[in-house]
Amino acid sequence: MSLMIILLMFTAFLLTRVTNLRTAVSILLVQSVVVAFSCLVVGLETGKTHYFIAALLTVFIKAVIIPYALFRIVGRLKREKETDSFLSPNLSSLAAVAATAVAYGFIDRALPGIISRDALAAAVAIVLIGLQIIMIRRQAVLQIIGLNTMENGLYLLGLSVTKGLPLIIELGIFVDILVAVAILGLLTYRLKLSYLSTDTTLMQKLKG
Amino acid sequence: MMQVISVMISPLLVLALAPLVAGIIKKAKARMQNRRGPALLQSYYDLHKLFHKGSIISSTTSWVFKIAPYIYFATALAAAMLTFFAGPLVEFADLFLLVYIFAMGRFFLALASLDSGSAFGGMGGSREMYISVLVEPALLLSLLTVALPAGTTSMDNMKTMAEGFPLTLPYVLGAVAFFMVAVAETGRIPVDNPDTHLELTMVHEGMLLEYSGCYLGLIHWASMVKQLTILVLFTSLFLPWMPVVNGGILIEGIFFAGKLLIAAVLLAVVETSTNKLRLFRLQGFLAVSCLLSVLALVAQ
Amino acid sequence: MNATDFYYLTLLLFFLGIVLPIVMPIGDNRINFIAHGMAAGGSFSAVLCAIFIFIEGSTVLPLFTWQHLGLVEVKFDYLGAYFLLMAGILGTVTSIYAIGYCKEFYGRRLRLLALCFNGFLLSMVIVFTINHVVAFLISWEMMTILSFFLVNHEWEQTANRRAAYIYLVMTHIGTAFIIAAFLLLATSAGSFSFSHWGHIPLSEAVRNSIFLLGLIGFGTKAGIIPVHVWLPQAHPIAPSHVSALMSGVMIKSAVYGLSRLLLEFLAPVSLWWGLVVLVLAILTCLLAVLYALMENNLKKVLAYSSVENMGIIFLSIGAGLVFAAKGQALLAGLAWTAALFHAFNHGLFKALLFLGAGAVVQATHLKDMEEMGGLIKTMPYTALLFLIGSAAIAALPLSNGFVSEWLTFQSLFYLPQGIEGIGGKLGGAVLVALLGLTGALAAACFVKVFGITFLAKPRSHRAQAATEREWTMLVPMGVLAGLCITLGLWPNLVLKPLKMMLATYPELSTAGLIDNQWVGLVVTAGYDETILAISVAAGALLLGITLALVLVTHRSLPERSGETWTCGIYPTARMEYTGTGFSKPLRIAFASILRPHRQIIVDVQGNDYYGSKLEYRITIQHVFTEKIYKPFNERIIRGAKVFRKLQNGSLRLYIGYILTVTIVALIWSSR
Amino acid sequence: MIPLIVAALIIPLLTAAFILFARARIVIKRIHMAGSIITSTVLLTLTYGIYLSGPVGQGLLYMDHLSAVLVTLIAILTFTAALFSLSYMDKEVAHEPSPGKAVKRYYILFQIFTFTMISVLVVENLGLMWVAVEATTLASALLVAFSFSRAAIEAAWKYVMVCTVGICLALLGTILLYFAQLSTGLEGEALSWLALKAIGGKLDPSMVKIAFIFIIIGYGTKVGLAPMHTWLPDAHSQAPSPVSGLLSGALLSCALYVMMRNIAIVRDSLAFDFIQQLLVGLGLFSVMLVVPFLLVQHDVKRLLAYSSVEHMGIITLALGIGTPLAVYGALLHIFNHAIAKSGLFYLAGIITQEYRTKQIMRIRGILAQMPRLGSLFLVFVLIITGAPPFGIFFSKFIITWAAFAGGFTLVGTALLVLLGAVFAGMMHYSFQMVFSSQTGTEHTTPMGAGAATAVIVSLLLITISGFYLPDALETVLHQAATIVTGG
Repeated sequence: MSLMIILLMFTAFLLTRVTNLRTAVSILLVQSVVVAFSCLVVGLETGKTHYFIAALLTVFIKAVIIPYALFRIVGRLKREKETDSFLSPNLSSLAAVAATAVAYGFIDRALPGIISRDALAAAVAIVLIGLQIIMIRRQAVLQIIGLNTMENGLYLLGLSVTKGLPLIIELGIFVDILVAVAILGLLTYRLKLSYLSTDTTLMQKLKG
Repeated sequence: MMQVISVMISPLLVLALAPLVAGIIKKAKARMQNRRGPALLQSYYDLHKLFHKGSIISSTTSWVFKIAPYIYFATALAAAMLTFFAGPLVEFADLFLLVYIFAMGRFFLALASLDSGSAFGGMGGSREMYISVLVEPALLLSLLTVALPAGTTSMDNMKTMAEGFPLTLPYVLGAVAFFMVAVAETGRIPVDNPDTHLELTMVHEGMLLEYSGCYLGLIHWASMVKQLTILVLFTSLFLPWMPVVNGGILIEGIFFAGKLLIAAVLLAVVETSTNKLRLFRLQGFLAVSCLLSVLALVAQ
Repeated sequence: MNATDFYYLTLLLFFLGIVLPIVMPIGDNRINFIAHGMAAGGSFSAVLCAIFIFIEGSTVLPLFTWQHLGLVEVKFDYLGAYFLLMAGILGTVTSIYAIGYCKEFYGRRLRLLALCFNGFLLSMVIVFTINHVVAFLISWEMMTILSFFLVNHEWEQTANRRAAYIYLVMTHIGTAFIIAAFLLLATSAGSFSFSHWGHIPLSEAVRNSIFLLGLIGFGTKAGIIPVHVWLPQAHPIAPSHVSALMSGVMIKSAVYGLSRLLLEFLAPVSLWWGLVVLVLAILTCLLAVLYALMENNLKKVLAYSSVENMGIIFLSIGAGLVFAAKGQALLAGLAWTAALFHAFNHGLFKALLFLGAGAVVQATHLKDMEEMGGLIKTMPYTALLFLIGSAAIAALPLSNGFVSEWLTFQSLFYLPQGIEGIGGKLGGAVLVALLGLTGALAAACFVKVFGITFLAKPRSHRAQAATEREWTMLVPMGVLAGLCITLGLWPNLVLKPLKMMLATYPELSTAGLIDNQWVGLVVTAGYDETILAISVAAGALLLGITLALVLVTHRSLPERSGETWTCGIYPTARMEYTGTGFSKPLRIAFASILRPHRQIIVDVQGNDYYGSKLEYRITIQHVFTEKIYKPFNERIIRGAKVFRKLQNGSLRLYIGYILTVTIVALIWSSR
Repeated sequence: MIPLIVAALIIPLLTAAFILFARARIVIKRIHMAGSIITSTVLLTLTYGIYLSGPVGQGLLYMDHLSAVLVTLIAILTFTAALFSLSYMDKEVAHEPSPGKAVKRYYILFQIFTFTMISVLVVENLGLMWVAVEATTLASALLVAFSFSRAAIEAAWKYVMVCTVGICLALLGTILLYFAQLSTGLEGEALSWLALKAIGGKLDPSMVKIAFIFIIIGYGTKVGLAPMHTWLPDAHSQAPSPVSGLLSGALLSCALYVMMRNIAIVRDSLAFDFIQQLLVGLGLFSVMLVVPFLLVQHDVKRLLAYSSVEHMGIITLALGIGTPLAVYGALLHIFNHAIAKSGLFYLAGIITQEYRTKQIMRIRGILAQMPRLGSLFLVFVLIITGAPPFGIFFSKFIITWAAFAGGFTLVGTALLVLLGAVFAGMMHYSFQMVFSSQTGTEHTTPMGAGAATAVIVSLLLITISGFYLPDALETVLHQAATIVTGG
């Protein structure tokens, strides 16, 4: 399980550095697979069937459909690349490290002596990194990936501290994520159509 | 019965005496300026003449122009009756009533001055209202120097209170303050020049420019009555001392007349010894009066 | 019939007045008659209701029980009845006047005007009678909103709209303060019924906050400086019968509210409250009358003068508070009598003046006095009635204005008895002097108003073409003028019920105010009694006039007509003294307050010496508007523009907000 | 009852399906209208049923008085919005390349949106509630982006991003709450509201505290509490006006509902003044923050959107005060605000269609050109700013009263003054638009029958609610307040 957490953290860190959209989607794919594996691990530990179903669903939705959809979108977005981020890759990695430190610090302070401290802290850290990605990156696709990272972090949290949510809820969450990605993808496509770019910082007309 | 008769007589007495006082002031002034001056009774002659002349009424004017002299006359007379301390109505005399009766006369006269449609009249009315605005607080304050210790605004009580008041600094301050107001209220130098005939310097006279004949007579007479009233006020409230001798009403009357004479001459002295102030220096002049009153109140 | 019946009748008629203009498909002419007839009938029935209350005594009339909010009652007590009387009288006359006046509005939203007018009257009647705080607040706010629609009736002009907006917003914010004050009281008393609000044990801090909140709230409605700015803007632009009602009754509702608050709910009062009110009041009097004097817009002068008179009313209220705090029941009674009587009187003569001004404005279609003049010849009745109103507002003896001003003077005069030491003495003296100054300025102001508007030669063609108004407009004015004189000669007509009302409050005593039927008023508050000898003064004046008449007419002297002497030139209207000129000496005298700014534009084309055109403009600075409201407004707008940058369209900023809030909340929670 | 709930969920979906297969626009409109009317009827019946027989629940479905309040609201709002859409959308899509398709898309999304909102209210499980709330975002996002103009895309993008981020935090909070539930070691369905409510007092306070913060911030984003409100003016201003009305009236209320459910749980374990401070603070801050945006504004629909933020702030503040009176006031205010604000958005929709702009500067002389529309708009603005004798005045008054009675004197006074400032801003711009003699547009079209009915219905409801609430609604409101205050 710890291995999975480390892997997840690693992918999250990687995401702070990539500029190529295709690479980013690939990393998300890896991340999702890791999440599915963690699910499987928990399933093997507890021996309950619904983890296997959840792991299967994760693989199906997060590792197949979503990356596929994102790859298709990226395929249509020629010459789109992350440039001039709010923070340079180095700085954003630094920010991710800071977020991890904050997460650990916070968990230790607010919930001292909790059982699965590492998993909890890692989950919070991944959520924070996901938030950071949305804040730092300009590319629409990268923001979608940030959102997914957040969601993965939360999923990990659920797995590690509560041994997973009831299946029906998880199902609902999966559907939501799927639809969210679909809608965001559609919007990205429309963005490209009307702005001729998927740089989200162009969208600053609505203010005041 | 006695009362009714005196009510009837007192206005007549006031009307009869007012031109005399005016004559005395004029004469005293002339004497001080080394002139012979008009006869002591000249004011009576003037009034007689005016009341025998017809008048020209400007076609611009309306009925306001015509009623104003009557109201002015009536207010002056009413003020006199409510102040004349020998009169029987004295217990009804009230400080605020008096001030507002004066205001009433001025109100209508100023309206009349606007009614004629001439610039001189308007100017006179405007200046008269300006002076009245400055005078009113000063007048009230100076009267309050007596009224506040008396604890009432009834003239009668104020007078009683003033009679028992020793001659102290606050008293003198109050007297000076009131005298300054009296100068302004009677329209004398340094506030206004009653003898001027230069349109641009006229204040009270400016308002009367369009009046002639008996209307002018009414107004002149009323002004004299008003002047007398204010002098009486001054003497009763600020020169209240009576001789210890108890000689009945006659001796008192003579003594009172003497004090009145002093006040009238004082007015003449002031008028002779000062220059007319520029119109917009009046604020300062009356502010001094107010200040003296306040000082008097503080010192009491 | 008793008070209750008349009350219901009033409500019914006003209600019909609201509904009929909506539902009846008839012409404007009939709408005008029916709606304003209903208004007049309802108002008259309110007068009867008030009279019956004074005859029958106080009663409580339960209406219905309101979810959460308790029993809603109508309470007929003397305080309410007194104001109801005022509202009824003025409502009746203004409604009749409206029949004539509103012909101008045929085809211009007459229905809306008429129904709002009825609603406005209805809301005022309810304000004065309701005994339940929520119902009170609702009718209070309805009063504001409906009067807003009346003020804003001629919204085609931008300036009107702006003024109406300021009016609505300021009074709305004022209401917020009233709500706060009343809620503090309600939660302390545990009831929404005014009946349970007397003598609640309150801590000093709460009492003081209620007082201050109430003062700000009601002061805004009353137009007390520095929260007066809406009043001189809103009153002039309303249709004149509405201005009359607003100045006459609506702003008095603030006096009503304060009376309830200070006499019933917050008694016993503190000394410093009185001092605060006195200072604000004298400031209000002086500044407002100065502005009134400088103003040339006829209705604006009247509006500023309303502010001034509210100041005079508040002066006596302040004195009343001081006396009540010191336990001087007699003097407190005197001061409150002065305040409430002046409120009544001001209602009468200000309504008269607004109606008169309305007649003039309608006849000439002019607003600026400088273009009027000579109307006394074309509109003789209006002029006479306006003159009576001017005399009353200038507090000339024999008018009702004088009686109440005299009472105010008296209550200020006795101020040393409420405040010991030199402070009280000087304070009293200075306040008397300043009130005297106010009075003199008001007199000057109305000399100017009447003189410039009605006298001399007409200054424009429109003024020349004016015609007298019809009787429906003149009769109401005549009634008001008659009332002004009647109350000036026989004030006890109103003072008697007023004393009845004030006697119900234990902190006040009206025993010191003796009504001597023949002489006038006798005040026995000091060491000795002071008499306002109305009959004597009247007699003396009458005597003087008779004597003068005898002197002038005993022999018939020739009277010729001629032109005014203007140094030999034929006089024209352009030679007349202007309003601006008339007030110039005072403008210079009070330059430090008014800060006049003048601008002279000379066009010297053609001739270098006397040019072809000369324009003279003078503006004065309204110190509170210029120094407080404008900068405040600008700062707010500037601040708002800075704050708007928070929403600058950047998504990452928005996400950052969420992150920040989360972190702040987490840190705060683990403190 | 349970079949009715299921029906309420299925009917909108069925309607959507029918619309999908319909061709002619008139048919689409009829199906849509019929579906909406049936849904509303079913929902109202449900409320009445709850009023008669109390809470019902089975499995994952559960309804009590609190849901009944909101269900009533949804019933009214979907009806008026559906009605209003009929004429509005015809005009809206007139310039689209394929209006038939656009209309079809709109009505399908509308029905799905209705479905998601109803599902928020009828599920028993906090986890599913979360799922449903997220679903509302997604369903409405496409409605916001309906025109796919640049601004609409921008608004939708921000809407989805901000709300999803927020809602993720809510999920974090919910998971923590679940963790707390597990930690008690007591039996009970995972995240079941009833179970959590029953063991409320035994939950670990420190865990619940963190969970609650995340939940408040998360759902607060959806409610539109400042400073998480940033998506709200964008989305409200860009969505088609009936959708704006639904977003503001129904969706925000649904989010509030979820917040209230969570508050009801945590009340037992957390120190009450912590909840009070958090909610009152957020509420007051929201009211405060919108003032500058209302004082300087250029877009009529944004003006209304910021007013929604203000009202959400007031309601949150009332929930924070937490006395039964305050919560009753809050619920009443949710109800009143929804009806009034949706009506106002409908009117704003007509205005923007007539003038073809949302810029306040360009909208002039409404009253002169369209007297009815102008006066209705003015009346609605007066209503929304709390002028008596309409419903909002009363609910605002009750909330202020509760603030004073609950010892929040300063907060109450501050609220009153802030409301005055809000009034100044709203009135300023409304006057500019309504009263003025200049003209903004030459030719005007009469208000559509559907649109007029929708607005009049709103006006009638809000006027009546000022004087009289039906006994059923009154009881339900009271019961709902007891549920929130932990009765």
